[in-house]
Amino acid sequence: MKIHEYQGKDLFSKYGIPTVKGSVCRSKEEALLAYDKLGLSKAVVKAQVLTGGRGKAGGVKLADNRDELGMVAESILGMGIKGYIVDRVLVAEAVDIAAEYYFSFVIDRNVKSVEMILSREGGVEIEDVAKTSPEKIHKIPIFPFVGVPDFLARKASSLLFDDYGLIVQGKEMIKKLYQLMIETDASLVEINPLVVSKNGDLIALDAKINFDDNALYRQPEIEALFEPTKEEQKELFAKSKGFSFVQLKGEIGCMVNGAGLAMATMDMIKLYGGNPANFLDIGGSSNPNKVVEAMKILMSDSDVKAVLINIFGGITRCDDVARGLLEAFKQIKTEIPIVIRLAGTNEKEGREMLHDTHFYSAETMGEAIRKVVELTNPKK
Amino acid sequence: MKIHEYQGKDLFSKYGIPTVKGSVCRSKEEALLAYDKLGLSKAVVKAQVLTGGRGKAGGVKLADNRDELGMVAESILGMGIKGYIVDRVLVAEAVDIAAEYYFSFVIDRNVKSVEMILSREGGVEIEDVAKTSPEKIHKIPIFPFVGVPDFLARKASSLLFDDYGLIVQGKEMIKKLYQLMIETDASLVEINPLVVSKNGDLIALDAKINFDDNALYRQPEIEALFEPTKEEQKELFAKSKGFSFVQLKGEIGCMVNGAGLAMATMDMIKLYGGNPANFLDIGGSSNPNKVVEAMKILMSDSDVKAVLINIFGGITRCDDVARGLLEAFKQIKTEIPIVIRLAGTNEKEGREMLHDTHFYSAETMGEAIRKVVELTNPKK
Amino acid sequence: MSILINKDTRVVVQGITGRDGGFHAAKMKEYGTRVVAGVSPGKGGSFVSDIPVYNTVYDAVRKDGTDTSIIFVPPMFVKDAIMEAADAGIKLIICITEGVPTLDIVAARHYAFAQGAKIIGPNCPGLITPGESLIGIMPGNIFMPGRTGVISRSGTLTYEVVYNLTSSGIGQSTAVGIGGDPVAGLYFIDLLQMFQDDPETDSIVMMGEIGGDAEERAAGFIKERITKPVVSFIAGQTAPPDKRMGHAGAIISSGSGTAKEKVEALIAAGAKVAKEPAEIPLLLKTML
Amino acid sequence: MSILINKDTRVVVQGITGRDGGFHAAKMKEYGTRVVAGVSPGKGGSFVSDIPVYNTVYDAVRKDGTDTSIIFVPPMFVKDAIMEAADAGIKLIICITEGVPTLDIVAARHYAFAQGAKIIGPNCPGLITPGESLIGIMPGNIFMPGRTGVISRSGTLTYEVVYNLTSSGIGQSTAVGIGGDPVAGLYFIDLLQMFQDDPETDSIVMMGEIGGDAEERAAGFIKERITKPVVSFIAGQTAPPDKRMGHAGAIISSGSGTAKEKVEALIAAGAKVAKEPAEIPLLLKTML
Repeated sequence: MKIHEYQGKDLFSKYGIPTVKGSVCRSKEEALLAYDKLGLSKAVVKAQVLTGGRGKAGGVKLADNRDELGMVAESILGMGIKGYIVDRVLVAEAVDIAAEYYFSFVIDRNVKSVEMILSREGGVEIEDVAKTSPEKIHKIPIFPFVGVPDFLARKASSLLFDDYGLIVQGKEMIKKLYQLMIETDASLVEINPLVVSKNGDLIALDAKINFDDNALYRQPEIEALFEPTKEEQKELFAKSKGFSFVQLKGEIGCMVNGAGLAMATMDMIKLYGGNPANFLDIGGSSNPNKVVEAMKILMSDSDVKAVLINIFGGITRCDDVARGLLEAFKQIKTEIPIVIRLAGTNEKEGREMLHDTHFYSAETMGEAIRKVVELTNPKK
Repeated sequence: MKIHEYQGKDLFSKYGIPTVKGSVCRSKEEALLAYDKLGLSKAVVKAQVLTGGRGKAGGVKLADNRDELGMVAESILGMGIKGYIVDRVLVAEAVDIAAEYYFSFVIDRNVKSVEMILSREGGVEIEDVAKTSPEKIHKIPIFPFVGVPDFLARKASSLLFDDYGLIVQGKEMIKKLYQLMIETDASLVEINPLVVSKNGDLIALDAKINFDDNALYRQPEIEALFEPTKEEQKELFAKSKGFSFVQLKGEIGCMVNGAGLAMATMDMIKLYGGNPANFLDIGGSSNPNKVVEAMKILMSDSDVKAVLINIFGGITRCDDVARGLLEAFKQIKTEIPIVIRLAGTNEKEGREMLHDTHFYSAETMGEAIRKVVELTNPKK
Repeated sequence: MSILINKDTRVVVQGITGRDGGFHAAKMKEYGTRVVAGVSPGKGGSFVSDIPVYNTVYDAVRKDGTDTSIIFVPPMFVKDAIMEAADAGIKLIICITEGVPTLDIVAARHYAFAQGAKIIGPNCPGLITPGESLIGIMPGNIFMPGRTGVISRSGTLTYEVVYNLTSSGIGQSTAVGIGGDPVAGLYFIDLLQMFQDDPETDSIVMMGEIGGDAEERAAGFIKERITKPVVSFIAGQTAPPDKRMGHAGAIISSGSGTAKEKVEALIAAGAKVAKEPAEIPLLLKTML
Repeated sequence: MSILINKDTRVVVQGITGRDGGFHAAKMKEYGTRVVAGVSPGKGGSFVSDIPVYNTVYDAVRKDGTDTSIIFVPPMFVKDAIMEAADAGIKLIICITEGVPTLDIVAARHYAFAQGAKIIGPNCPGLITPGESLIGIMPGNIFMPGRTGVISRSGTLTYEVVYNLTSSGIGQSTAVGIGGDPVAGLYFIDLLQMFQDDPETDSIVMMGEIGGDAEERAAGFIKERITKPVVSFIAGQTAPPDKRMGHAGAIISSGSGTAKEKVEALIAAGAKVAKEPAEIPLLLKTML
């Protein structure tokens, strides 16, 4: 789960991590009000969208005075960045920057623990630094039970700063960031750029925090920050029914049991010349009600021209699956052609039960996919 | 540092560890008042002294009613237990005991970590159980960074109880006790007996907590509980001057640099037929002021008939030590004979400086101690 | 004959009184796995499918002598369950549970590792040495004893592939589902090494998916250390970026973790990469 | 010639800008010890007795290549200092500081141990291989190179005994002050084993004191494993119970940890126990 920069900065403030004063605004008027209320002179206006590359897209601009601020806020509000419409901006004090750094805590798959990543090359894409000058990036793995004691925070901070006053500021910040990471079940806490102002203060100029979806059950305050997009609302709805669902742009609706098999099904549709309309993992069991719900989700997408149901019957036998499907489709009225492929335990019995129905039944994935692609693309 | 049972129970309550309701009282009247206020029927009166074996000494008694309580309180208040005068008692609800257990957390020197010690044999001296039935005692070492997770507390609790309800009660108690141990820098947290009441409740019927003296600097609330005895007040006073001091009952005052050498000096005094009046380690340096302060402490004990100063000059050379001693004794007026033994770097020069003074000077520990014993015991 | 487990492996089921735990304990026993004990705090003394249930793993280990455990407890209890198993002396811990907070796994894995225990999962279907021992939730009947090792990040896709293998007459030495979470226990490299060292394994099928760079690392390892033929398949070629494809770990972020990179790395390492699951047995036969 | 340290040992002094740290850094250097660096957060870039000072142990290790450290920082910083040293790759950590909270040492020792580092102390005088390296606060001039290993829980008592040894012509291979705290790093048994294994050590002097049962355990170890002659002395025969005799660890509690028990155990193990320090060289000569 991702949150906006301003929400991240609120969390930073809660943990005593220095940021600049700012306020989130949804209109030009609010932006001007914030400007006055915060007593700003030079200010920065930053689009609040849940994607990277805001700067490059023109979503971050400086304003030298009140008038400029109004214009800048107006120009950013409503713009589109990577498909996201900017509905709010962060108006904040502009900082006189002496130097920029990169800092993050991330859960690393290979080290299998939290890792601290630091670089004196800040304000740029860390992936670029990693490619061009990997020696400028420091990585420090964190022992889960030990955490970040003073010595480790001091060591890390010493890698960024030479001045001892800054080393101490950095040390304190690092300890607090780790506390935030652990206490909120974050999977990423990134500050880019972390800056030193001309006054010698350490400031988190940006705040990017991702949270572990698996841990949201014990993080109600974090979960409350979630603002699903329309797309995500559909995914969430599917999740509430027990499905994993991702909307795509094709015309073949998919219903598969298991995430890996569902991905492989999508891949094969593409390989065979079709386009999947979605990823949908209906999970372990496939009782009639679940099939009904899944079909409703697929049919709510008007682009869907055909549906492929690909079920591997393991513990659940294929004849039971077929029985469930027949049961489910008694409740569903649809003209969309449906291809069903059952494999695994009792597959023959299952396929026989689908014989003489309006379903297209297939034996192999290849056969099923060829069929469903043909159904949506009759020219070929 | 030790605290009273009632103070331990206050800490237990703070951490949510179940004890019985009770009140500390300094007179019969207070005891009766507490009896009424707590609404007790059967009650127990327990002497609050910082030593073990209160039960055997008659310092713990049951009272069936209010009248008996008054009598019992009166009889215990003022009694002497192992040299401690009972100036207060704990008046508490008497519990109907179904079973007694032993539980403690202790810092173990050999395991070099905190260790949990448990036994189904409670209410008796754990040292006796250790001797007669060591198999009845369970010891579980605690990883310092891991602490006591649920599984470990459950495992431990399962060693004491068979009933799952009690296992859960025990698990919770164990986790809280460990938290108390760590947060207060305790070196021992002991409950003996830990009881299960006839109602099936787990109750800490006693509370013995010792604290790490080295950690008191960061435990002001714990330090505030310290009530030094007269003896300890003298030790504390010495400590404030930079000395380690322990009062003994002999007639030879000792002033030694280093704890090990001071103990060895005491031992040799005994070996040679004398009796040390104290243990006094004056620490690393031996500047004149420290010697003056140390002499004041020794001379405040009217039993002291002679003083032995045993200094090993290492980094500090013996001639400097001799100069310091001469300087110090210009400020001290005393008739008490003083034997000085200087050894180590520049010992000859040091001894020469003491030549022709009123001090007895000796070359070896043996010589010095023979001399000081002779001075206090002229008959031999 | 196999890696990690065989017919002598004695298993304790943590969370045996839950719906999934109980169901699969019975299924495993039916398959022939030596399921000797179950654990469920508070249910000690009862039985599930004639398997004795204890309050703690310690009791199970003490009374029934086991060094392998399979975990079905709910996500919030997984960390404690793994640590308990490791502390009790269990050396192989298979965690089926899905939805475990990542930081819990990080801590539990670190603790278990220090105790000398190996973890498989979480969010995995378990593992099987066909004809000997099934410790997981896989349908045992689709497997066949043989000499091909299988490693996979997913569940049903593995079944699909194994089904194809078995239908083509290619049996499996051991098949391991390593799980779909970003942080998990034994992973490609560990298992590739085990299969390489196993005299009864002749070839390896490795099924990866988008997210992370474990497949790329595995490719590097295959190039340097693995002499046995490896056939691979990578799921998620059509997955959009920044979307979690069912598995918590199956997500392309900041442009890394794509299927394309993985496929290229594996091909460069000398592995054959199938375009669709059905191609795996065909490729394998060309290499044997 | 020695155990643990020798003329090639390169030392970093943690807390070198403090009074004691600075004083003893100079003294050690004067003795001939290779004191190559000092650490004092915030003082990096300065010099103490021509020794370069760094902000972190990492800097010291990276720039001056050291694997031994001596700690003089105040008690509240000792835990962090030990952990930093161990994390930076220091393999032998000598902690002089007195008054360290026991739970801090428990944690730091555990961490250091996991990193493969050994600790001596806290609250100890350090150690010396006479004529080669002094890492501690002992007066170097009273020691003499030789073939007797010395282990002791106390400071000045050790000097007294060593002084007697040297005066009697008995030199020392290495002398180690293990410290007077209840929980400490290397202890009797570890060092007895090292001296037993050291071809340049012929005999061992072991000085114990009241508190704990380390001497009793050492006695058991001597009986089973040590073939070299051992002479011992136990301080505190006249110490009253429940009183801390200077050292935090020197306390007889609940009737255990008495000198009598320790002496008896050592005699039973075949060690000779001196009645007074001056007797040690005499007893040693009878055994060589």
